[in-house]
Amino acid sequence: MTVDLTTDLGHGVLLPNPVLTASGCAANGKELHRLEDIAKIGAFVTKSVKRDPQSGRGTPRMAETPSGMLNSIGLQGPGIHAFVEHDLPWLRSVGARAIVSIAGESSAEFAEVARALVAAPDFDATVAAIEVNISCPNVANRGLVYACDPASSAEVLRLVVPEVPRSTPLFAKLTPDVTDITVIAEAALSAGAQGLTMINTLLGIRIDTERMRPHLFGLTGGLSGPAIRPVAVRAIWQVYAAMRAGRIPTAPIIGVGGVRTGEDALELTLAGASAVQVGTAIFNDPLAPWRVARELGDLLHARGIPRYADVVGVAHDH
Amino acid sequence: MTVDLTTDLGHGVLLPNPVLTASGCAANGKELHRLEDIAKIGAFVTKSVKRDPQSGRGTPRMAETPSGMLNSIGLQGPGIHAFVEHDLPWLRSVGARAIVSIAGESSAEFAEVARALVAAPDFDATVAAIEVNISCPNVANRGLVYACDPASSAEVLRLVVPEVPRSTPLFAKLTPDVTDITVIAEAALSAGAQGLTMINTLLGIRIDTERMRPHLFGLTGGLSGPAIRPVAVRAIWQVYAAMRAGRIPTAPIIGVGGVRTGEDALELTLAGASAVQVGTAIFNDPLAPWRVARELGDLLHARGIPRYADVVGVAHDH
Amino acid sequence: MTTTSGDRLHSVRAEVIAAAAAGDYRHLVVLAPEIAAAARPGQFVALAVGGETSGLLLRRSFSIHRVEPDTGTVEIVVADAGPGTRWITRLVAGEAVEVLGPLGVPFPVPDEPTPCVLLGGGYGSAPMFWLAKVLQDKGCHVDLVLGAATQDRLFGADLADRVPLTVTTDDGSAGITGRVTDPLSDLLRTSGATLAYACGPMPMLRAVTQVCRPLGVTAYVAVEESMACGIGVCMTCVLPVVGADGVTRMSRSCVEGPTFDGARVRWEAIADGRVAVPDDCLGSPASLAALNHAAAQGSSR
Amino acid sequence: MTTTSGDRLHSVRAEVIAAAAAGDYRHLVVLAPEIAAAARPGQFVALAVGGETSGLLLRRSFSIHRVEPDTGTVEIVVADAGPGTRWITRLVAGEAVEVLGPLGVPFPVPDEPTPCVLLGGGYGSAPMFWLAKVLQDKGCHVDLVLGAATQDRLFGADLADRVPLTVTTDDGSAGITGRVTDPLSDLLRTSGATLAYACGPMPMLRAVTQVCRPLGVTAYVAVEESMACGIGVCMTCVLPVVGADGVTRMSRSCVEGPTFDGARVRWEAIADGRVAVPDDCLGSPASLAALNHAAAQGSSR
Ligand SMILES: Cc1cc2nc3c(=O)[nH]c(=O)nc-3n(C[C@H](O)[C@H](O)[C@H](O)COP(=O)(O)OP(=O)(O)OC[C@H]3O[C@@H](n4cnc5c(N)ncnc54)[C@H](O)[C@@H]3O)c2cc1C
Ligand SMILES: Cc1cc2nc3c(=O)[nH]c(=O)nc-3n(C[C@H](O)[C@H](O)[C@H](O)COP(=O)(O)OP(=O)(O)OC[C@H]3O[C@@H](n4cnc5c(N)ncnc54)[C@H](O)[C@@H]3O)c2cc1C
Ligand SMILES: Cc1cc2nc3c(=O)[nH]c(=O)nc-3n(C[C@H](O)[C@H](O)[C@H](O)COP(=O)(O)O)c2cc1C
Ligand SMILES: Cc1cc2nc3c(=O)[nH]c(=O)nc-3n(C[C@H](O)[C@H](O)[C@H](O)COP(=O)(O)O)c2cc1C
Ligand code: FES
Ligand code: FES
Repeated sequence: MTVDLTTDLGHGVLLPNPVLTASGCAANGKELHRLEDIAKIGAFVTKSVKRDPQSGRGTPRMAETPSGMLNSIGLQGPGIHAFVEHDLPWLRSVGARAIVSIAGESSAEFAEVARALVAAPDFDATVAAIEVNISCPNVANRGLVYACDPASSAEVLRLVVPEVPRSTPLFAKLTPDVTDITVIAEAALSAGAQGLTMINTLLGIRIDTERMRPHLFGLTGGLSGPAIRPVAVRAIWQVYAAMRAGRIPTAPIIGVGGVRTGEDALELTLAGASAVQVGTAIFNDPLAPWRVARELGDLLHARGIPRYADVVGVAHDH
Repeated sequence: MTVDLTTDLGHGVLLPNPVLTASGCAANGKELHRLEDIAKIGAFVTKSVKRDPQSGRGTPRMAETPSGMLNSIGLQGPGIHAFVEHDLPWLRSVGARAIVSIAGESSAEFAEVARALVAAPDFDATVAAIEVNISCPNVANRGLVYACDPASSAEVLRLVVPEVPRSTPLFAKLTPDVTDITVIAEAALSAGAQGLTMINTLLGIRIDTERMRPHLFGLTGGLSGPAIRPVAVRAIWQVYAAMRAGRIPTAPIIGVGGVRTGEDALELTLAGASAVQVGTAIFNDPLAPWRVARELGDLLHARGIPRYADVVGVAHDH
Repeated sequence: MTTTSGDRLHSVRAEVIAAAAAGDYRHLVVLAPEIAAAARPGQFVALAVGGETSGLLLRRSFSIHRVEPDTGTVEIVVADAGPGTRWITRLVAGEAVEVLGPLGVPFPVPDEPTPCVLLGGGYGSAPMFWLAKVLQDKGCHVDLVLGAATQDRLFGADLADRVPLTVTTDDGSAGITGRVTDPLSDLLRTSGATLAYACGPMPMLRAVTQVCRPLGVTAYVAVEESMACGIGVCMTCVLPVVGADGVTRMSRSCVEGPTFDGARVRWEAIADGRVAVPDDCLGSPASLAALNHAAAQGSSR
Repeated sequence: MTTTSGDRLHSVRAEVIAAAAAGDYRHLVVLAPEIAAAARPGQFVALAVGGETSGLLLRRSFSIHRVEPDTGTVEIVVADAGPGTRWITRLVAGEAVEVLGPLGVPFPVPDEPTPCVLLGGGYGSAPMFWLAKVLQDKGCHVDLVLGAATQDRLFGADLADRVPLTVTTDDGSAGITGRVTDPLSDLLRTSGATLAYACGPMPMLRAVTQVCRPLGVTAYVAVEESMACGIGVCMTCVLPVVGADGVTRMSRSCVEGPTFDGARVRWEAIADGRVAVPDDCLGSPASLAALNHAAAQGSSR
């Protein structure tokens, strides 16, 4: 028996396997391609890109934490125009399926970035979906993260939706730092998101006890890695349960948070994810995206499960 | 130089050292006393007690997670009357300073538990403070955790305050599972809490990938341990910063979340905690509360800091 | 019969004196004199795993196989069941490991000579040889039954030199083909035993209890519940047990057990890796709902 | 001068062939033939720490001390600086460790014979002997300066048998009392060197650059920024570097470095364990604010 790992992200987006990279943990592909063919990854999710080039924050930008890490990069990147000119053609040249993550400091900037992306010559051939990283600060609203507020979340989606052809689904990426994530999920979906990515990092702080000051240059950082996996599973569970109960619109979920092994990927899948991203684990093992896919296939095989799609959300039935 | 570890929790509550046990991680004292004298702990925080005896949930009640664990005990306990009859006299007999954690399914139950506690013959001699565990479900409000909602949080405090003499400060224990913890902090303090304990566990789920069902009998569990320390530090930082900025009333903070070493305790202190609780680390090392206090003293000594009180919140100055 | 669950516990960094394969298991000898001096059969130790950089926070529990108070050694038998036990099975002599013990209530031992049958399933046989010796020293006649899925999972058949031994395996690779409980009725009858002791998987303990009960035989069983602390502070390791007062409580198997009178365990609540709270358990959700209902009735009158 | 940062990386489980103390450091030899074959001086490897149960997720980076392509070995020198390096210093021969490499851009080596001065501070001297040999093989005259706080923190003074050597220690326990940069001006003058290579703490690299620059000497420095991935995907290891186009960018020291032309590093932004973003850096908050301001002006016109 060979296990059928294909997964359907809706709107005709079929991926050969459900293991993706997580935005910001794999740059834009060239670096990982030095180790293994990124065209073999289910889909390559790029680093969130804004309109203009971004220097990001000062350093330290990271702190290791128990079974995880804090990062405070500040979305360093080339800006959408350089991205479209250099990164997208390269991704196309190696035959990668890309999910492009976009960000902005205003909902208008999100729309502008989406427009520039959709206009790119390589868009149709390379971009399978767009991930709208609304887990970033909204400068107009006191720097509050969009995805902490249903109205701001909806506004971003409302402005981005008209810029993007319907055949390219929009996945809104949510933060777990909210009282009720199903409220944000509903706002994003009702405003036109065709799927959800969960979860972004948790807000954390590390103090340098030697210097008695915050360790990160940017004070707060995002907590990621296996440490947060139970929170990711819970977020996916809650939103999938709300969909099953008809409380919010049904849409595919891409799971992310602490995935390190095929078993972890299966855990998020059983909770309701139709695909799974690997982030921080790449820093421990740069071959993790490929390995996780292999382990996931082996695990399903060992359990006698012929199709990955058969286990999406099934823990809700037991 | 001997380091002065005393800490002031307000209202005349001076503790000889700032390292406490965390509620629910040390039962009610007898068990740890088999290893070391619990009267030497800064203060012993008891397991949250409700009005009636509680069986708690079925098992599995726990799942190990990377650098942490999920628990789903369901507040198993003897009920306040048995507590007052058996546990409190025992705590008194060994000379322990107790902080009694109380819980309820309704705000009226909280008040009832507080009343029964205050009426106990051993109350004055043994109870240094009361921790109001509002991070538990409010049955009247769809099981929503009190501390997820400012109004529910305030209501519990408003009913408990009149039951308790002012010389026994009330610490409201907050959950990090909210969009803005300073809003809940303000609600609790404005309603009469004289201090805050932060943080309770984060909501998490673990799926049993073998049986393809939720691992915990109670489905969700609370995530604790070193994995969550960055979140605890962040919550303490945010609330302490809001106090410094005059945005919310000033009050002592008891820090809890992932403390395993003296350095961890110092980290929470530098962020703004006037005392620190040790929880999950006890399961790894039952002598942790005593060891952490020793390590904290040694660390301050090595840094040439004469008084623990001098470093509370100082990371905000640098 | 006395218990020692209130005695002093010892948390020590113990040197590994010897480590060797024993079938599918690893037999470990560690130096922990305080624990060796105090331990009794049926008690267990909890080991921290993974060393200083470990992401595994919780200790792993193991029945004490035997102790040598003179040399201060404590022995355990470990099956590789996951990341924590795998780390332990890789320990070699000279390394150190954190050991906490002795934990739990030992098997109650009769004051008068009494014929007994001892049953061990898989690594559950580890404590049985030591228990047999303690019972024999009291003048008890002891029969021993060891069972396992396969011969490789049978521990200690060679250690039973002074005890009449019956062996069973599921696949017939050693001894009688069948379950460890299969020879039990016959043995109880032929030896006239009034006491049975069992350690092994939950279904086996339940079966032992079911065989013993109608025959008026008391079955002491050592249960194995998932434990976070091992010392009674976390409440994760509970199962429903009927107290002397007839009331069922969710009892901590780490301090009120792991040895229980099998007749007091509410086996029907335990199934498929889960333990439910019986409705008649003290403080059960069902009983609290009834209480609240009664209170509501009372206040509306 | 060529770089190899686009070449294939190797992620291997490597056997530890030898591990021995070297002063305050641990000298480790691991078997990683693919890495040994490809590596050049100035590159580094990243080791996973803590084994299978590890709660430490990130790899630790180490300059490659030397390689032996024939035997396939890679050598590093490790200081015990925290939990991760402590775990590494406890590895013994026969154990295995995950090694990723070769990482980063090697020291540029001149095509023509050129007199050079090499400076190593603390374990920063590790790559210098190999570099010296590569330079000598090209016909370069090489002077070597090794410095450290104390003699125990001086690595490799005994390895410099074919290179003129100057030693400095802060406390005078070996060689000249003072900083590794103290003898630099004199050496540059006497040797007529136009190239310097340095590896060590940031303040030392800055000082080397400051000595070299007025003398028209190019100083290649190997920086040590905190790194999460080591392969260019996380953006944690950046520092402000002026590009060939005169524009300052926050450059990744793991793939664009760790070796940089010291004159291109914006040292003034680096202080007290922190690196700030210079206002004139591409995409700096200051430049973006100016951009937004200009856009606002434009749209209001
Ligand atoms: C009183 C007692 C005595 C025991 N005696 C022995 C013995 O003599 N020899 C032996 O090999 N094993 C024994 N066990 C079981 C042993 O503790 C588990 O196999 C071990 O904890 C599994 O850890 P792991 O990391 O390898 O597996 P994992 O399954 O990865 O463990 C994950 C978590 O679940 C807990 N857990 C998993 N299985 C069990 C279990 N069966 N019992 C308790 N906790 C579990 C672990 O402690 C850990 O916290 C005993 C357990 C108890 C409670
Ligand atoms: C390119 C490069 C080459 C290096 N070469 C050597 C060498 O040859 N010999 C040697 O002993 N050390 C070298 N280091 C430093 C070594 O990587 C750190 O000492 C080590 O990462 C500290 O890990 P720890 O767990 O012991 O300490 P901790 O301080 O607990 O580490 C915590 C976290 O911070 C990171 N970190 C802390 N200090 C440093 C540092 N100085 N540089 C990078 N990351 C750090 C760690 O990787 C880890 O993620 C080099 C570093 C880099 C970047
Ligand atoms: C260094 C780093 C950079 C990240 N950058 C981004 C980003 O640009 N956009 C984004 O949506 N998420 C970003 N993330 C979040 C991850 O995509 C992911 O949601 C999160 O890390 C949880 O997954 P993990 O535990 O597998 O890392 C970043 C995470 C890390 C660790
Ligand atoms: C097994 C267990 C039981 C707990 N029970 C309670 C409780 O009864 N009341 C309470 O306020 N917090 C309870 N907590 C939360 C802890 O007091 C603490 O807030 C949390 O675990 C974070 O701290 P830690 O990481 O040091 O464990 C419990 C935690 C655990 C692990
Ligand atoms: S294992 Fe913690 S109470 Fe039994
Ligand atoms: S360490 Fe990750 S980009 Fe350099």
